[in-house]
Amino acid sequence: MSLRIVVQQPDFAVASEYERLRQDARCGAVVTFTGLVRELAEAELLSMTLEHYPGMTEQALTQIATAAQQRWQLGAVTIIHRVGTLLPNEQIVFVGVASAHRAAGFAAGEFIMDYLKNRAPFWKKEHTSSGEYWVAAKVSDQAALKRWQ
Amino acid sequence: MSLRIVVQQPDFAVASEYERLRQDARCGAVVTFTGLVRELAEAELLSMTLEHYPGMTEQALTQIATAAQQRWQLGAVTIIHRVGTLLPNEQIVFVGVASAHRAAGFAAGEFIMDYLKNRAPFWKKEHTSSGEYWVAAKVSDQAALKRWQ
Amino acid sequence: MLKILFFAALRERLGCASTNLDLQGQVLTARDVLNQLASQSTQWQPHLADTDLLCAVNQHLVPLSHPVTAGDELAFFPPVTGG
Amino acid sequence: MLKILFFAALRERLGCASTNLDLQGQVLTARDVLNQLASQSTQWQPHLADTDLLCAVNQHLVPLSHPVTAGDELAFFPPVTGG
Repeated sequence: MSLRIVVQQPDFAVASEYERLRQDARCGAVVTFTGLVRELAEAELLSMTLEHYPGMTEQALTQIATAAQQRWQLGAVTIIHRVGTLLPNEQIVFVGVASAHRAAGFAAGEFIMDYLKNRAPFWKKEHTSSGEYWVAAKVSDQAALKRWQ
Repeated sequence: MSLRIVVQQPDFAVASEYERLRQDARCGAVVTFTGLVRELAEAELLSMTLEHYPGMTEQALTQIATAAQQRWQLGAVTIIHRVGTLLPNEQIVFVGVASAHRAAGFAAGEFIMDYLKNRAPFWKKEHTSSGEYWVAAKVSDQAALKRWQ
Repeated sequence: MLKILFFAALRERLGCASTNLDLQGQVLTARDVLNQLASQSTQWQPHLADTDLLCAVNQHLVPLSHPVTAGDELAFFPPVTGG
Repeated sequence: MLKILFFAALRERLGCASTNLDLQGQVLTARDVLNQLASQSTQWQPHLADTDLLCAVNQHLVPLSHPVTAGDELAFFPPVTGG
């Protein structure tokens, strides 16, 4: 039931995060999710700035991971979220879950991402060739929570 | 829509598989699943042998991945499955999916694993401190398919 | 004293990251505080009237009906967009 | 000639990985082939009567009612357990 929560500017290495997660010999499944800065359809994306609420972010992520550990039988859980300025194709977020059975791993990974998207205090601002824009919250992200309620 | 299907004895590196999947600049999400040889509750597991039906395995995995690509908007998809003799905590299977949106990535990853478990011709034999046993198919794996039908 | 924080687009629109409010011993709701801040500035008023705003008391998301007292940390911000 | 393959526990129980059957121009179903093999050996009979057995023709999973003709590759095996 180990829990690793990191909020940081520097990049992270999926390879070493995965190696950490696979150490638990009782866990036959490791599910990972990585979110990347993606090209925009409308304009050229130059960079993205991630603002956060220091202190609350770590608490919110810990709460979400703990809720997942209470809901499913999990081994180690890792959540890493970057802040500051990121370039296209850089890594933003990593969620990794070790579990005995694959269904719990997939469900917990998606649950954590769905709650992170709606409850963790991060905000994205896109710097594009046509100006700077705060990213709007998506209705589809709110809808995603219904599945777990 | 690139597809990478590998059936091999040697181990694979999740790090390089992930790096390949994250190259698609239109894809903001990468979901990976890795299955590992896990300890047994009943006896000490010494090793596991994976038998397969050469030729049919590659075809079955290609069919499953193609079905996922038809069902969801996906970028690159990778399936790697090892055969031969594996030791405890060794990697058995890797499924990786790149997608624009996370819901498609999680769903496609789980879909591929659920079909692989029921339709791809691999068989596990456990070599334990109390003897050799062919692994029995699980009812829960059959039940998992219902979700997609 | 109540510490009040603003984040992201709201912080930019207000031109302010944090302020303080002397509660003078009162227990108010987060919504009361929002109304009080709005009444103090016609410039702030339209931005604080945004019905999408979220609110945290002592770093936990709460509804606007949540009470705040001296020593609390209250934060207002737009819907979150991380991940 | 029909090529018939056996895998995993079934291969071990039969003590045989592959065999051939001369169809003599007939079109049989996979189930007909299974019955014919069973009738040829009292040792094989109980193992081939396992109702959980899966069947592939030319490397595609098919029901036992699927037809086979000369030149096909037919395989019988227990439920799969990979992943």
